[in-house]
Parts: sequence; structure tokens; C-alpha cells
Amino acid sequence: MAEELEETEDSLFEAPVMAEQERMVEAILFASAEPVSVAELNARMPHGADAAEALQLLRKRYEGRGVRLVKVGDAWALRTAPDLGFLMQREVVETRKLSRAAIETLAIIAYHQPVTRAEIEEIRGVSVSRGTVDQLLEMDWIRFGRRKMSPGRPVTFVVTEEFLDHFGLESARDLPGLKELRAAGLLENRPPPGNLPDGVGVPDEDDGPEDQSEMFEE
Amino acid sequence: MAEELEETEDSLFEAPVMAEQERMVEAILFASAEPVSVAELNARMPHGADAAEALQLLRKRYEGRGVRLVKVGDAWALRTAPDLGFLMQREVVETRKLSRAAIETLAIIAYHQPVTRAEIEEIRGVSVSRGTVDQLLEMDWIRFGRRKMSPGRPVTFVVTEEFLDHFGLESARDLPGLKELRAAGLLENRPPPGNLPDGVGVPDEDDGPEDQSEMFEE
Amino acid sequence: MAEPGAFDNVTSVDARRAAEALIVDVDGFEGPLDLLLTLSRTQKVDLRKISVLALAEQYLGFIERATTLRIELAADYLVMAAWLAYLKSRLLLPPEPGDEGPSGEELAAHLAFQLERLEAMREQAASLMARDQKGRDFFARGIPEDVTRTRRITYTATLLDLMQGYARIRTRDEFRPFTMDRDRVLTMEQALDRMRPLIAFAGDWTDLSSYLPEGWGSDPGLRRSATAATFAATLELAKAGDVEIRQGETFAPIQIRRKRKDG
Repeated sequence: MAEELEETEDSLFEAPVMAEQERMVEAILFASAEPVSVAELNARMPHGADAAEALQLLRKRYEGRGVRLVKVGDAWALRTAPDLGFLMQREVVETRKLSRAAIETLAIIAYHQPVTRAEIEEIRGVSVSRGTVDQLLEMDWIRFGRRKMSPGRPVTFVVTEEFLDHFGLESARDLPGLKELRAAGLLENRPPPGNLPDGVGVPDEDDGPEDQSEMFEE
Repeated sequence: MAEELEETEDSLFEAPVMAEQERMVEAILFASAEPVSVAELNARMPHGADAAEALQLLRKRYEGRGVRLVKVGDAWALRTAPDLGFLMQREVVETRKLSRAAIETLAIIAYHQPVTRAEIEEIRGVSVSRGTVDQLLEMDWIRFGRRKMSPGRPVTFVVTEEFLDHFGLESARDLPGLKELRAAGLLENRPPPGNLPDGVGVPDEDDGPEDQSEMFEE
Repeated sequence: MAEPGAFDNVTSVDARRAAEALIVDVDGFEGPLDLLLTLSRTQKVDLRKISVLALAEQYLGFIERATTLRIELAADYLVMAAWLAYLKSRLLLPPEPGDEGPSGEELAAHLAFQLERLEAMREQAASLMARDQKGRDFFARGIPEDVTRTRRITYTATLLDLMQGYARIRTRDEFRPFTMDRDRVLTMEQALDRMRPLIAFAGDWTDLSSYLPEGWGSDPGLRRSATAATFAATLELAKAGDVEIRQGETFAPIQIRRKRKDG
């Protein structure tokens, strides 16, 4: 600010005029739908005005602000500062239910951790898609555990703190056991009446096309 | 959770953050031709930001500049200084000339809102054509307000944020002469004594005594 | 009441000439009230001091001359003329005994109020249009930047989903003798037996429908029975103070959760 004052004093009698010219350039650039050249600015401003000088003052004024004066070809324009580009977006968050494949994979990891991918596939009876595991990793509900001391030293998966937090569990051991699940009717020995164990034992293909559609089921 | 709390605490005590918030508000308002509400600003700015405070700083910063920060209803906008309008011939958009009926109807809605069509007709002494109302609706200067709690539950009209923006008003309460008109009783919905001829003093079913208190309530 | 001065004013040459000029322009008026307001200006007084009686005279004189000149007037002008003639008589004649209704003064006062209000609105309309206007005197940003809306999707699941998912897998491996001993009805006792252990894990609001036994959801008949039994069981549990029930609106999904016990 002080620096600017000095500068204005330097320009002697024209000082107030130049400040006014700066206002004019500012207003024209703000309202114009396109960048404006110096010639055009001079043509629009009162006779004798020096748009080039006013532009320099304006450029300095906007230094470090949320908006900056930029040169576009031969013309000038006011643009929002590049580092604030993220403000020009608005994020809409949408919550969707996890797919059945992901839930089952997650359940197996929770009940059997640390568990390898091969073990998950064995339990589920179908292969586990990369996408499902990635999704759970990304959600921070599972993470890599220690490698198994078995041939190939496969990686294992375990559930995370975030997982426990989301499901309101103190530890994975708090998950209801098989006995409780059975008592709760979630583990039935008998097939549901009416139809055959469809829907209970359907081996769902992780990568199959129907699985994709399941991804977004409610 | 704990991490997030820490972060918020940090930002509360960091001095330069408000200057940064001011830049952000500046950038967002600069990028928008429409007024932006404080809620929208806060939603777009990082968590914990206080747009209201940043706006005060910004308003001060733009005082006397070629562009200024104005309040429009609950929202804020940057607009060129009115005294520089002469530089902007190029930007002037020729608007359809409003008829006298439209202008008067607009003024009546602004000063008497929420107001029913019957009330407008009573004040003007003539029926309000559909075209007039449609034109004002189309220009986004008026909109439908709440229905009146009187027989027939007639719709009412109120002025919009666009109206305030167009005429440089902070709120409908800032309409010039509003206080004087109210003091003079000219904004009252005074029912005519007995019967007046049709179209002149039609005692319309909608006018209730509550009208005055309804004026500009939010 | 009539003020003699103002009344004389009407008969003055000036006023008559003005009124005659108006006739030519009769189409330019927006109805009788507008005409009355214009006429009232010839009285050259504040509207608050206007003589309504004189104004009525002016208006009636105007209508009369228009008729002589064979200018067709819209019906509402004539209705107003009739009313003003009535008003005039009310103002000039003493009220008849037992006459209900508003007095001439009250009617005159209201007309004066209407004129004053219309005049005020006209003035406000003019001053409104004289204000600095956007797009004429001040301007909005010429190069607005679009706000891009990005969609972020988060996925969620409940503990019940997890348990059911696990149960689904585990039951696959177990031996399932096919028995025919169950009919197509779920009893409330069965639903209750099923719900009791389950609700221990229902800390969050969960749709009642997710408590239906596996396999009872697809067939409409089974689903009806299971839903009814489960709902009845839920009411039973709520009565016992074990669960809370809520429903957002009519026909919205019914949701339940375990009732948190203090201590």
C-alpha cells in the first residue's frame, strides 16, 4: 500500500486522474464478455487516458488477490487465481449401498481375518474381482495384513479401525458368531419354503454382467 | 474424528486464514454473474470457513473501486460502480421497454407484497392483463408468493432477488419512500365503505386485516 | 364537503379547456380511476385537500361532453359516472333517517384515498425506473465462470447387511435336508424368535423389510405373510421396550432399532 501511495505521488498532478483511470479499466474488464485490448480500452475511456499505465497499476493491485489481471494475446482480462480453481467446483455426495459381492467379501474378511484372496474365493465359491477388493481398500474398510507363511507368501486382508468405527464394533471379535447367526435365523439349515435354495446359494459371478447391475442396487 | 478436530482448531488460530478466505470469496463472486448466498459460499469454501466475515473485509476492500461488493437479499454480488456506467455502452443490453401498466404493477407488487391480483386491480382501478404479469414473471422480477389465507386462497405476488439485483436494492425494505408511504397509510389495504362500482373499488374477498402485518415478513 | 373555491375552479375556463383536451385522449386513460386522477390535477391542490364533490362534478361534466361529442365510452366509465352521481347526492343531501350504509363523507374519503394511493404508486414506479439499473448503469461479471458439479459416491452398508451376507455364504456349505413341514405362513412366534436375537445388532435404524427371512421376499404370498408376522413381532418387541419404531410418512418404509437402555 505504502509503495503504491509513493508511486501515485510521483505522478504529480495526474495522480487522481490515474486512480480514476484504474477504476475505469477495472470496471470495463470486469463487465466485458471478452478480453479487452489496450487500444479498445483507450477508445472507451475519456480522451487522453492512458489505459496501459492504468493496467499496470491494476495488475499490481490484484497481485496475490483471489483475482488476477492476465494478458490474453494482445488483450487483458480479469481471471480468478489459478490456485483457487478448486472453488469453482461443487461436490455432490451420493450414498449408495455396497454391492452384494462387496458385502460378502467384506464379511469373509471380517470373520476370517487375516485371510488371503484365495481363501475368500474358496469360501465364497466364486472368484473375487479386483474391483471389489479395491473398492473396500479405497473405503478404508480393509487393509493388507501380514503375508501368510505359506507357499507364495500371499498377502492377507484384515479389517480396519474405520470398519469397526462404521459398524460400531470394538473389535472384529464382537461380530456375532455362527451360533448366534443361526439362532437369529440368519443361518438356516433348511431351505426357505416355496422355492429351492435360490438366492441363498446362487454362486454369483463377481465379474459377470449381472453383478455390475447389482453394484448399485438399493 | 480426532484428526479433523485438530485441523479445525488449527485453522481457528491461524491468522492468515481469514485473508485467504477473503481471496476465496473474491474468486467465487468474481466468477459468478449471479449473486451468491452466504450458505453457498460456505458450502464451496473449505470446512470451517466463515464467508460472512470474509465478505465484510472484501466489501471494505472494494470501497471506491471500479467494482463494488453489493448485498442482494441474502446473497452477495460484485457489480461495477454505477458512476462508470457511461463507459459501458458496449455492454448495455437493450431490454424490452416495459409498458406503463407493467411498471406500475411492478411498483405495486414491490410496495404491497405479498399482494393478490385483485388487490393490484383495486389500486390501479383497472384489470391487470395476463400479459403484464407474464412479462414480469418472465423477466424474473416477480414470482408467486404464498397463498392468502382468505376465501378462495388467492395466489400472491412478491418481487424476486433478481428484481433487487436489477435495481440495486439490498432488500425490499430498502425501497425508497417505503416508510413514508406506510406512515401515510397508503400501503394499507383499506376496504371501501359500502359498495363502489365494479372495477373501481371492488371489495375483493381476499383483503384481510392481516395484510399490513404480512408486509415483507420473512 | 364541497369547497366553494375548488368548485369554482372547475367552472373556470382553464379547467374546462383541460377537460376537453382530455376527451380527445380518452383512449389513453387506464380506466375511470386514471381519468379521475388526471382530472383531480386540474384542481391544483394537494390530493389530500381535494374536493371530491368538485371532482365528481368534473367527471360528470366530462362524461356529458363526451356523450355530446358522440365519443363512445367503455362501460366502466359510465358505471363510475353513475356512482359519482350517487356520491354527489349523498354529499349534498342530508341523510335520510334510518339510512344504513356509509355516509357520503366516508365514500368521498375512500375515493380520495384511492386517488392518493394510485398517485403514490405512480411516483414510486417512476422513481424505481429512475434508479441505477443492472445492465444499464451497473454491470455484472462479463465472463462468468461455470461451477462444475462433481459427483462423489460413497458406499455404505449396515451390520445387518454384513451378517446376512456372511450367513448367505455359510449356509451354502451346510447340509440342507429338504423338508416339506413348513407351510406358506410365517407365524408371529416364529418371527419373534427370529427377531429377538437379531435386534441386538440393530443399533441403527434399519428397514423392517430387511428382517424378513431369507427367501421370503420374492414370492408375494410369502412376503405378505412374513411382513405381517415380522411387523406384529416388532410391535410385540416395542411393547416390551426392546425396540423403537419409526415411519417417515404414510407408506414409507417402517424402520426399527434397538432401544438403548440407559446405564
